[in-house]
Amino acid sequence: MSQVNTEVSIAGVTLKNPVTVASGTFGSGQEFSAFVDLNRLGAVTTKGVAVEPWAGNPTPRVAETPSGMLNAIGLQNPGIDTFLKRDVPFLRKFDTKIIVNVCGHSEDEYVECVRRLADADVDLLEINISCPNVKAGGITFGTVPEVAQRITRRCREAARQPVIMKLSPNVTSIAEMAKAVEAGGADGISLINTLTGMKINVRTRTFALANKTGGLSGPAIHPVAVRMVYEAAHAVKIPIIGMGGIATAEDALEMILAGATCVSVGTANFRDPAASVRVADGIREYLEQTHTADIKDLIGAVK
Amino acid sequence: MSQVNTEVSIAGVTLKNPVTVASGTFGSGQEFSAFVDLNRLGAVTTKGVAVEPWAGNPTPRVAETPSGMLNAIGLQNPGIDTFLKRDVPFLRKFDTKIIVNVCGHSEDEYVECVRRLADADVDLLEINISCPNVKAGGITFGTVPEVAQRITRRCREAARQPVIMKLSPNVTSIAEMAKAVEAGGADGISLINTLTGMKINVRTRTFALANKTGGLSGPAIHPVAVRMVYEAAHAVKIPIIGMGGIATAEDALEMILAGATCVSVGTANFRDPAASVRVADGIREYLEQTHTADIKDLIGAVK
Amino acid sequence: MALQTRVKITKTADLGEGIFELVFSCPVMAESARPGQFVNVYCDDASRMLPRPISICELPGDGQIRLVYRVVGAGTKELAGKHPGDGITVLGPLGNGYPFEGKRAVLLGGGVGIPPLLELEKQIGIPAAAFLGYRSDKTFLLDDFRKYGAVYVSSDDGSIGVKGTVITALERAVSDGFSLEGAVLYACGPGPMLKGVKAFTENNGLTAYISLEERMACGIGACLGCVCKTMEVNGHSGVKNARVCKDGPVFDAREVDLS
Amino acid sequence: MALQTRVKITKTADLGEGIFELVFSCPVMAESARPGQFVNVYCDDASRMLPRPISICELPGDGQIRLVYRVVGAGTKELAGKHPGDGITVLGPLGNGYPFEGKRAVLLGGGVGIPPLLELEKQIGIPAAAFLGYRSDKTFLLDDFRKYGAVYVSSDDGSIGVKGTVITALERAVSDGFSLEGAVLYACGPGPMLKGVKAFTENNGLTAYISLEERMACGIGACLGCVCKTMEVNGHSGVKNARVCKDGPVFDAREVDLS
Ligand SMILES: Cc1cc2nc3c(=O)[nH]c(=O)nc-3n(C[C@H](O)[C@H](O)[C@H](O)COP(=O)(O)OP(=O)(O)OC[C@H]3O[C@@H](n4cnc5c(N)ncnc54)[C@H](O)[C@@H]3O)c2cc1C
Ligand SMILES: Cc1cc2nc3c(=O)[nH]c(=O)nc-3n(C[C@H](O)[C@H](O)[C@H](O)COP(=O)(O)OP(=O)(O)OC[C@H]3O[C@@H](n4cnc5c(N)ncnc54)[C@H](O)[C@@H]3O)c2cc1C
Ligand SMILES: Cc1cc2nc3c(=O)[nH]c(=O)nc-3n(C[C@H](O)[C@H](O)[C@H](O)COP(=O)(O)O)c2cc1C
Ligand SMILES: Cc1cc2nc3c(=O)[nH]c(=O)nc-3n(C[C@H](O)[C@H](O)[C@H](O)COP(=O)(O)O)c2cc1C
Ligand code: FES
Ligand code: FES
Repeated sequence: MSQVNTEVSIAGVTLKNPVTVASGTFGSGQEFSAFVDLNRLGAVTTKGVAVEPWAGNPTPRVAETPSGMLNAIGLQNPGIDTFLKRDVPFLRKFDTKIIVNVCGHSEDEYVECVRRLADADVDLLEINISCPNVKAGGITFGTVPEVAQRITRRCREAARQPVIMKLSPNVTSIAEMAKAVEAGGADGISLINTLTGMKINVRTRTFALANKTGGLSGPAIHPVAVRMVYEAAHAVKIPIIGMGGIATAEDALEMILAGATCVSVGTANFRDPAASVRVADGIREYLEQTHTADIKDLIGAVK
Repeated sequence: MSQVNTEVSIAGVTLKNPVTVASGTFGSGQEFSAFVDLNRLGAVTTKGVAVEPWAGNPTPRVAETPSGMLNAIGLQNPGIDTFLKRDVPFLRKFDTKIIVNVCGHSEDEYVECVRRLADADVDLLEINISCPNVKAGGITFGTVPEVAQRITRRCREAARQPVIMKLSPNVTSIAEMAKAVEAGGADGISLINTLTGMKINVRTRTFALANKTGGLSGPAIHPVAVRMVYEAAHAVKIPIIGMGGIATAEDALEMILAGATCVSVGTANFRDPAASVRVADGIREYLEQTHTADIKDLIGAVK
Repeated sequence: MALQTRVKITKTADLGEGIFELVFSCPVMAESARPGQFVNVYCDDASRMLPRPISICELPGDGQIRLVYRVVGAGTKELAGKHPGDGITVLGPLGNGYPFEGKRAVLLGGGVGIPPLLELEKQIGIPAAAFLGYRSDKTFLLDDFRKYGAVYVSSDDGSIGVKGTVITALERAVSDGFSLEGAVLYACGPGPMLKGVKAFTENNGLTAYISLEERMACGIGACLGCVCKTMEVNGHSGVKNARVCKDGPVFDAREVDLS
Repeated sequence: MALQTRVKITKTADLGEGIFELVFSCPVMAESARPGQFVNVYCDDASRMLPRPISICELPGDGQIRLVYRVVGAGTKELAGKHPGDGITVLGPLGNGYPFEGKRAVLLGGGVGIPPLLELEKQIGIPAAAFLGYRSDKTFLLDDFRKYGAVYVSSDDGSIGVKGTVITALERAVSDGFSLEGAVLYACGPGPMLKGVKAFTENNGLTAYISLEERMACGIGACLGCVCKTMEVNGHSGVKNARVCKDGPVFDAREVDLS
């Protein structure tokens, strides 16, 4: 009964199983390869990369919260040159797809980064529009439908690979954002990025993060993520990569039943470095135990 | 050193300490009075009440999530008549303020309920604008600034007591919502209501709640609540009742340092029926231990 | 009066097939507890906020309270990892319990609906019969019940007793001459079984007290999470809803709408 | 190579004043561990997602690893509730550890920065002096250090040894004739102390290896949560940032920007 099919397809790219990792929680796979056989993941999603190196935010950058954490890494990254030279060749040694997460401070920076990736041997681009738009005074691209649609279109035009737009959950209507990026030509959607949160140390009377606010992730936000995946799946036709608090196969299956084609394991990697493969294994077991021949039969099955 | 001052004032109403309970988690105090000396709370906030009795949603109505829960009670309530006859006289026996949480399916219903409360011996009204607006096809009043401003104005005009507007966190900008209700004449703001979430039972492939979606509450959402209180406090001048995931005095102090004048203990009451008084006691201890003479010195002290 | 308190576990046992027993000591709680009431059990793990309602199975005396439960999820799994001497946080006794009517009592218990009937049978005083329904021949508490009266066993797979539910067994017994005259039914078990009991009593003009289950948040009647539908408007709620935790968990089958 | 595994606790002790020790057995981890490395300790409570990094205090042999830690919050409190025979989940050894330079080693430890210096002193082989700074005369590990070399004690309140920090004690010793010639400093302790060490070595033309602390999420170099500022662009990050968990926690004081 191991003849179950776990393959899914995102914008024409076939993943051997519906499990990848959430950008920023897995580096470029190098460090985690000591704990996880990368060949067993549908894809590896890399930490956000920009045209130039970014130094990120001052520390403390992370803080624990109930069943979750806050981070304000500030998208530290070594820039596209180092990324292309070091990280892509490393990942290509494995039989897994490569999803490159892209960030920028302005629309032009996004487009430039996407263009630099055109000749790279990577499979999918995930455009993180939760970065602060420096030109527009720090608002995030991902909260204004028109802006999101425009940046999607520009990335789409510049890209050789399919473009997945990664949405922020800090919006009144995720369906509206999903429709905006679909209208902009997105080949897929990934959600959710982190919910904006804050923690204060009452003893020292200071913010727990130097940046004051940070992104909330982990199991705490899973119910919000499932709801948003469900709403987005009912608003658009393009495939969805679901994420937010996935720690077990059950969590992943919830997302898939809600409408995600594949899922990303993020913060859970910090508690269990092998969480991603455990999720992949657990999904296969569920298919076997429930006599479900094809994972695709589960996508959006709970209506 | 027990001469610390824990009194705070919300729109001219003085609370002996900055702790109340979150609407809907404490009934009208009756059931909890077996576990909590209501005299030791700054105020009791009642379950949302409407002009007519509401039957609420089908069950299951609640589900557990990591460090939190989902609820879709659907604002079941016995209607204003029973409330005025039974619950107000019960609460008036205690030396605590009464905050009445009001809901409605249309603007007129809100206004009518507020009007019915005009002659009641209650101290503050908390208007829950997270109810679905039946007339506008189910959108919530609390996500559209203009609608929130209008309903605030109408409630304000109809009310004899100060009016606190209770905001939904499911919005792109809480600051904008806060400004809208301030412009509408609100005497205070209370936040946050629950984040919309969803849970799916992967074994039965059904929604955990009959209503499909529900409101996420509990420690899981505390970082989002602190951030929103902070943002609202920096956007408006009216006082803020902070809530969302408060389970300990530390959690409450975080909110106060972020800008809340007082706090509500909600979901934590389900894990520990005495959570509210423990929070009140803990705040007093903190003041004593840190030699803070007046709680008011802490409001918004972390900037 | 109910109270929340940290108590000490005095006994634990694995009854097999995922069923466990746990006895704790709490004289003040035991003193006021009645059959059919339940306790809220709280998880130590802080990620699990809500209480687990578990019926009082037996009051073995000496201030002890005995619970018998099935491991179904993370909370009951945590509980099953406890040992004598460990602490647990509980709140109770909660709910209304079974009313005593001074009539012959016929007990109907299915699965983990069986435990609460034990103390009832002990206390009710009038020779009663217990119909106990299991999944298979992996039974539990059978010897306890046999101490107090006749026991009729059924199982889903027929591997012990009558194949079918407790209703099947009851109907079989009746057709074999078991008399229901002047009897009151006391039932606890899964939803479909309780619907069956309600239909059976309606068809036969009997009274049945059934104990309902619903997802709970507070367990003390404040959150309105756990309601069941009622035939008439309920005094407290003002609508056709009653709180399982406070107005129940035991209801006269005629009063609730199980459709 | 680091691995995450569930291990058995073989010893626990309360060293007083909120300081605890915990020894666990993990031969494969102990085999490759070096002084200055740390382990990630995971909480059993599911509400606490992030690892607690704790330095390896000693490798007592037989595959054992000894940790000494202060209870400061919920995670270390959970840890302090463990007993021999209980399990804990750990990942390690992590980080780079202290480099051995074949020179006289002067150890400087403040508070819970003291523990990691013990195994270092055991292994470094060259007669060394240890300067240990405590809050008060409630000391810990003092006897352990005395086995391996001279010990200079300081305390914040002056209740034992020199009043002040380890730097005060070191300066006092130097002015009393203690020679730093050909010596390398190894330090671990709170931020202000490490700044002091950096300044001291810069002023005196010495080399110091200092172990930094930062909030961590992964502990294995992937999340970029735990960076410190570096004087030069770091090879891995491409910016003036190094990862404390992976590139450290031990750095040559000259390489890091503590301002
Ligand atoms: C009044 C009452 C008495 C009960 N008595 C017993 C008993 O004596 N023995 C026994 O084995 N079981 C009993 N149950 C069921 C028991 O409460 C659940 O099996 C238990 O809560 C499951 O917890 P979990 O963490 O293992 O499961 P999970 O599924 O992980 O629990 C998640 C959440 O759902 C709730 N939940 C799950 N199943 C149920 C259920 N069937 N009813 C109500 N809430 C549920 C939990 O309390 C928790 O909040 C009773 C339920 C009620 C309402
Ligand atoms: C490389 C390294 C080695 C360490 N070695 C030791 C040691 O040998 N003995 C010892 O007593 N302490 C040591 N610490 C500090 C120790 O990690 C913290 O005291 C511990 O994590 C506190 O956990 P908590 O849950 O009790 O506190 P909480 O404040 O409740 O923890 C909340 C979160 O903050 C993190 N955190 C809190 N304090 C610190 C801190 N000082 N450094 C890093 N993260 C922190 C926790 O890991 C957790 O993620 C070390 C820290 C680092 C970075
Ligand atoms: C430490 C950290 C760093 C992250 N960095 C990025 C990033 O570079 N780009 C991005 O799109 N999302 C980033 N995220 C968001 C995650 O990819 C993911 O969307 C979010 O954490 C929710 O999933 P989770 O709850 O499983 O972690 C980061 C999250 C964390 C915790
Ligand atoms: C069971 C339940 C019922 C609630 N009912 C109401 C309500 O009637 N009116 C309202 O304004 N908020 C209601 N809320 C929201 C709470 O008042 C509070 O805003 C929210 O739960 C966040 O606080 P907490 O995390 O401390 O619970 C309810 C919450 C819960 C959990
Ligand atoms: S569980 Fe709250 S009213 Fe019953
Ligand atoms: S803690 Fe993740 S890189 Fe150091």
